[in-house]
Amino acid sequence: MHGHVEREFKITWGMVIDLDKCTGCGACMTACQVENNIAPMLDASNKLRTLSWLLVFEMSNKKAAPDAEIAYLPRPCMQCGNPACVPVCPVVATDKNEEGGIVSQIYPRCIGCRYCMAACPYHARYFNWEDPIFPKGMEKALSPNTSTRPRGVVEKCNFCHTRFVQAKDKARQTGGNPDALPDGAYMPACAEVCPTGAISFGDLKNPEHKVHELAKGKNAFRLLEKLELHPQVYYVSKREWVRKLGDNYAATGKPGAEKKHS
Amino acid sequence: MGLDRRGFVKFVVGGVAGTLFTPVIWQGLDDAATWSQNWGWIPRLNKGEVKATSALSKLCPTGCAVKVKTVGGLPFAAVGNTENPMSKGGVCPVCAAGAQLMYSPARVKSPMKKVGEGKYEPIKWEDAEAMLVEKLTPLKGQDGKIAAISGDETGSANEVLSAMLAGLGSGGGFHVMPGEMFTATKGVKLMGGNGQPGFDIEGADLVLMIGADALDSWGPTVANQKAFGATRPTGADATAQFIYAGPVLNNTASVCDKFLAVPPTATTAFSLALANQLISAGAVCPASDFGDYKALAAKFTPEEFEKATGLKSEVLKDLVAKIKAAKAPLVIAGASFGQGAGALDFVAGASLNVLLGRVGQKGGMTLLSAAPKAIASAADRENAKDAASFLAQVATGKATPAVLLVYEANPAYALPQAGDMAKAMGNIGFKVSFSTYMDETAAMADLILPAPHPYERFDDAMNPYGVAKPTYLAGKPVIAKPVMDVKDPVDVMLAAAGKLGLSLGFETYADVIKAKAKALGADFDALAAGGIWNGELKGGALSLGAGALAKAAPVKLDGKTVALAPVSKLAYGTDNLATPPANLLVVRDSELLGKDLLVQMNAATAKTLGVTEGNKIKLTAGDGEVKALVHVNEGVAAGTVAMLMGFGRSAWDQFTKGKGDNVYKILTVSDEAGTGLKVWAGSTVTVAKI
Amino acid sequence: MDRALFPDGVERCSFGKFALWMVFILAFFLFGLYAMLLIFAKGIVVTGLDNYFGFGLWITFDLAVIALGAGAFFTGLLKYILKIDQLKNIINLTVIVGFICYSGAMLVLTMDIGQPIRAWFGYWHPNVHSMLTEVIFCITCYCLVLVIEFVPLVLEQKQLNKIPFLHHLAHNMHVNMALFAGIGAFLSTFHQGSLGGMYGVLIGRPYALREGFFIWPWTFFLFVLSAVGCGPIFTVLVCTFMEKLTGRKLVDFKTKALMGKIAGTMLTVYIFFKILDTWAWANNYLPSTGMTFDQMFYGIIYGKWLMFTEIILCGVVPAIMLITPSIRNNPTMLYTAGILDCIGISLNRYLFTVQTIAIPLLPFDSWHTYAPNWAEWATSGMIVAYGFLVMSLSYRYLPVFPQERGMNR
Amino acid sequence: MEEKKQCKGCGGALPFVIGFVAALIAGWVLFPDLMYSKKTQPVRFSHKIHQEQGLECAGCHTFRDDGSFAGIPTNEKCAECHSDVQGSDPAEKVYVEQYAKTGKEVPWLIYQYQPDNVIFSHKAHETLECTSCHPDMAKNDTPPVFYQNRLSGYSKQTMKMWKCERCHAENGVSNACHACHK
Repeated sequence: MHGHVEREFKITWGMVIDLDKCTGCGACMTACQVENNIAPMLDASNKLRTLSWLLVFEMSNKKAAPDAEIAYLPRPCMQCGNPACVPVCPVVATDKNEEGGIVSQIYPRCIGCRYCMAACPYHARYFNWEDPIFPKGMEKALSPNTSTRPRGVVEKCNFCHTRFVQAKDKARQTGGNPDALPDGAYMPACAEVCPTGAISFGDLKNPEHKVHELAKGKNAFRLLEKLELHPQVYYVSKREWVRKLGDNYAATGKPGAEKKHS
Repeated sequence: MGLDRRGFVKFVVGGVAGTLFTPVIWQGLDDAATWSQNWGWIPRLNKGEVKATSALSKLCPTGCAVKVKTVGGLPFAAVGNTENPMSKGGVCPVCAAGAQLMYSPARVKSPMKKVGEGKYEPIKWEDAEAMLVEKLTPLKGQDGKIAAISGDETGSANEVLSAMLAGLGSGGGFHVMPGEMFTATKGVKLMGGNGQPGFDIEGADLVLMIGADALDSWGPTVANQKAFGATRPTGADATAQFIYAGPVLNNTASVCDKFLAVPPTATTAFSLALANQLISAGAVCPASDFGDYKALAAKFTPEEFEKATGLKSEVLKDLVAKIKAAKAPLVIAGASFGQGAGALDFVAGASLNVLLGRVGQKGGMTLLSAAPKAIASAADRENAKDAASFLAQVATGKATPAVLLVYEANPAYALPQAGDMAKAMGNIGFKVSFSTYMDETAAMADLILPAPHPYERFDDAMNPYGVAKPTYLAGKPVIAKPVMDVKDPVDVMLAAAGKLGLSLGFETYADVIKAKAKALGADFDALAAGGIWNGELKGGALSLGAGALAKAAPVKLDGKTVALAPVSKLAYGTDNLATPPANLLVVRDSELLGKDLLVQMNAATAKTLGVTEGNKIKLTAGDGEVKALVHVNEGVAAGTVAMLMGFGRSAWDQFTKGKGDNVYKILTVSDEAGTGLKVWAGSTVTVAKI
Repeated sequence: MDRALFPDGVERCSFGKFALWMVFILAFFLFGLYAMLLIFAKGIVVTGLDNYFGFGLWITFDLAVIALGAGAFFTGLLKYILKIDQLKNIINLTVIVGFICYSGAMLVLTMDIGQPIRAWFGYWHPNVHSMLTEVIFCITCYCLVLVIEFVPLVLEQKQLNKIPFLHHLAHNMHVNMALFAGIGAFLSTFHQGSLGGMYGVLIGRPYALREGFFIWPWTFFLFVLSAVGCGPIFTVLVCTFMEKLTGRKLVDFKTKALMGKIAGTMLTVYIFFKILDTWAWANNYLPSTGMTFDQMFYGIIYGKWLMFTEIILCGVVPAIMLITPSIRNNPTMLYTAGILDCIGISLNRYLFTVQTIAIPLLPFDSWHTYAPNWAEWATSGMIVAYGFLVMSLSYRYLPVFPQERGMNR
Repeated sequence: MEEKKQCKGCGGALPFVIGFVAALIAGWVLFPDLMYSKKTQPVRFSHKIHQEQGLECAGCHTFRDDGSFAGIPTNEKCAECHSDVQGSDPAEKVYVEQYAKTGKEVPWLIYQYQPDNVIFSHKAHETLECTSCHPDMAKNDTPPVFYQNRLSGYSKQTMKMWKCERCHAENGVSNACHACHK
């Protein structure tokens, strides 16, 4: 639309989240915080200042009791194929240029202008309002997989990208092919921990990976598809109201009728 | 050399110009920017080899079989153990925060003795242990002078505790915190059977949960979630239906095929109305009391059902049709918050399994017989006495213990009518808390003996409530040395017993657990490496419990009171564990806002009570009251207010202390008709706007 | 006591009165300075910004003052390139206003970024695709140009001008001012446009996204037009405010009316395209994303009234007032139109900044609201106070208004 | 008076030149010294001696099973040989007494220390010579002085990003941010 050429990758890491299996238990959010060294906040109820790379939204069918239904929707970074955040960054602190199509965010480069936050309709990007100070001693439980970020930079989910690097190293060490990892060799923390297995993860382009087919399923959809950002995170639900809520069908009144693209 | 003003200016200008040709400014800028990447006050990552070690993480009530990831020997994350058939690679949200909890600011760092109201002083272990022995010595042989409360349902520590009390002459002094295992086991007795009930979710094709929050906080949560997940492969058809009947559209209900909003006061009525319809639809059962049962159920007509639950009777018909169509239906009965339901609610629900012929079947209800004990003199698990009744006796002076030992329990916080219970505890002269964390009970103890975190200790879990077949897990420490100055409570007690001249045959908890494993025929080393021991799936002859159910008395509500439905979410912590710092983010702002808890009710209830969204209200029951804000939530049953458990902490740490209010304060205890059990699941409260 | 420093042949208030005035302004300045130091020490957690509103008062303030400061480049363009000589009466003032606006905006930007130490990354590691990069380059370069334009005026200070070197320097800079005016016009056009482009390229934000020409969305051009549609009249308003404050005539009304005519013409062009743009956006683009016009607004705080106020009351109305000679030539009406014009453009910047990100695009999300807190107000106030300081000093000691002597004889 | 004269005599340029040269000297000579603190290794480890004993580099600098690089050996590894003093070198005695016996890890200073935000895969670079990035330590008897930047905390020998990028570019390897950052 504006002269952006969407880059193609041989490997496209993607997630398929089955909303009919997500109980909203929160284990994924906890695992994410642990893996990514997010310091606990004194008042985490102030959701406008928290850091939640992975956030579980609660969706409601807006019906009165006893017909009310709810569903939980975990929202990592969508790792958009056509990201809104990447072209706006003035200092190339975020990019989508590595095999696998994960949108990178480099904390030592970021100047904290928050333009990318303004650009992202999914609210997947978070500004680090305060320095990551852990309760005394808890820094001994820091994960080696993600650097701690100083305040004043923007951060976001990166599909636990360090695990990708580690999986490639392991493949090299054990004689596997680092450029064609088998299904499950690389899993983000949230997908790994999920007790109901609601989160599937793999290479969307590799037919040997489960997500390849799952993403094409009839109940699969992506959030705000009409904005054409082409997220690499797919959702699945058999419940029509859940699928409707994923995009802006509400206004046109034509649920699922006109998916212009995809 | 002297310099006039002009010369000086030139010198400075020359200096500035020269500086531009040196690295000073450029490298300075670069270094300053680099410095901002690594501000000195920001913690550095740990380096070293990353390993994963099996552990039994008993931070949640069931205990998760996890792999603890360490870097350079320091634990940093808990991931699932895919080899373990129970957790199958899943981890609950509390155990997922295990490594961080090891360094929780709420941990008790060393033994402490009380030196004044709310004041503590660190002491040495040898002094602490001597103090314990000194307090116990004069009480030896006096019945009823030493009491213990255990909050651990599954550990062999209970055997040591009860055997020690028996050996010191206070055999009746061992009590456990309320949990469903005990009421359910009593329910089984009322149905003429024996053993701890189990539920084979994995094998069922229709699971009806009446109250039991099986996919979030009831039973072996992770195993249940895994079983649930397995029946609905992503992108394919579901192989089992899940239906939740309970007061709140909770996490379990959110993924169920159907949610039936049943007020907590109508659980028995719901079960019996369902029984009535099933019998009308042709269900028969060979149980001897079928006739009585049928007659009893007949009273619960669809009209009665509508009156009791506020639901339309069509939903009942629909449910009957689904159950009839299912090959392996399973009914799980339990209180929505895992306690206080009494035996009759359980019997009413469990009787449906009997009626449908599902006892002892694959995908049905099972019975687990008592496991062999490691210590012969220990009390039988199913005969355990409950702590709520005990403290009620202390309050009235019927029980007069001089020393109370509290093991992994938090009775000062987590018993109904919490205010009264804490007061009753105050009547006991010397209280010892064996606790990992500075909980409410530790904060009123005279002696705090810090217990190790699960990664620092040996522990085991026998038949966590809800498992379908006999199950035993055991674990050993992940790290070489505890990060705080702690000792295993069981080791401390065994040593104290020894000094009091009582030998229980073991020196350490590790030995007890190894003996237990041996008694079961299991290999301890394999268990500690993340394995599991399982027995056979078994049933037993059960009646429909008609005799007991006949005595059930319906709860009466008047216009001013509403039913109270406490909501338990595992991620937000347990009775023994305030919300882990890493889980604070999971708590929604529709549940907790700053320091205010939000009480949930549907719009119709709010209208009846004359309150609207955001109103500050006071909920009172008995002597207790809590304050909260109103949040309208259409997922709450009619005439019911729902309130989260686990908040309103008065001890712990800066992350949890003083946030929200404690629902236990307004849970009121009553005697269950016919069984004499203490119940509080059907508590009612008065709501007033403030 | 400082009479010797006054420009030739003009009267100024007593030093005591002036000192009192400066103290009054300094109080605001110092309060803002305190907030600024606090922000540098603790980070922008002390502001009212949050996860939903990464942009707020500061960005709005920056965009607004940069638009209002557009009088400098546009008047310079008309005076030096298009040779409209009458503008010499007000050109100095436009330069000072421009300088204040741009330097102030840059200071706010250093506060606004989370890592001020890395501010220079914008040059060292630029992303050429980002409109913000263009903004960073152009704003700083143009600010330099403004300094160059401001310097000769400073050098013309009575005492400084006695030094032959400085006198000649000022003279030579004046001679070449057309060059700088040209560079300034080029740079300024681009960054005014880029500021608009910043919003127009937000492919995930339907309120702001616009199609466009080549790499530039329509907002690029709209922002340029709107800036030149308000900058000149803002200078007039500043001038008139100074006249009221000092009780002296500074610029003749004819020049002011000319500035009004210039602004009015540009505003008319702008508002014509703005209405077209809004129409097309609401009827073509929004439906294509499955959204409606109504979904873009919420309650009173983000209500439709804002957009109508911006376009009709503070757009169409002042445009008509300014291009109608009979209205424009009435001082009261001219100033009223000018005020409406400036409010309208500032409101436009606010809406693009805040409304754009307030809209919950995820249908299961809800509207959040933003209110700047004291720290943002104080620092913005500091910039205003800084402007007052610079302007007061310039007025007192520099020959800003060539007509002043004649008009106050 | 004389001085003033002298100053006048030297016209306008001299103070400027003096200032300029002084700044150059300060900037190029004094500044680097000021900017870095000098540190020595806690134990004078001699690669030379170890190599003369016939030890292979990979005997201590090994890859682990998961493909990660162990880097500098842990105390456990060193103590395999040096649980007790074997030779006469005083440095060995220091090691044995202060670290091997106490079980404390030696706080080695890492010349090529990279910050936490960098992830470097030795496995992926296995085919390259160690010495293309690290100094050749094989013949080294006394570890070189460790220069630490006082402001950033980095070692002076820390490889800067542009070097990594250049080599990647020359070899046609991705220069994606995530290739090296975490």
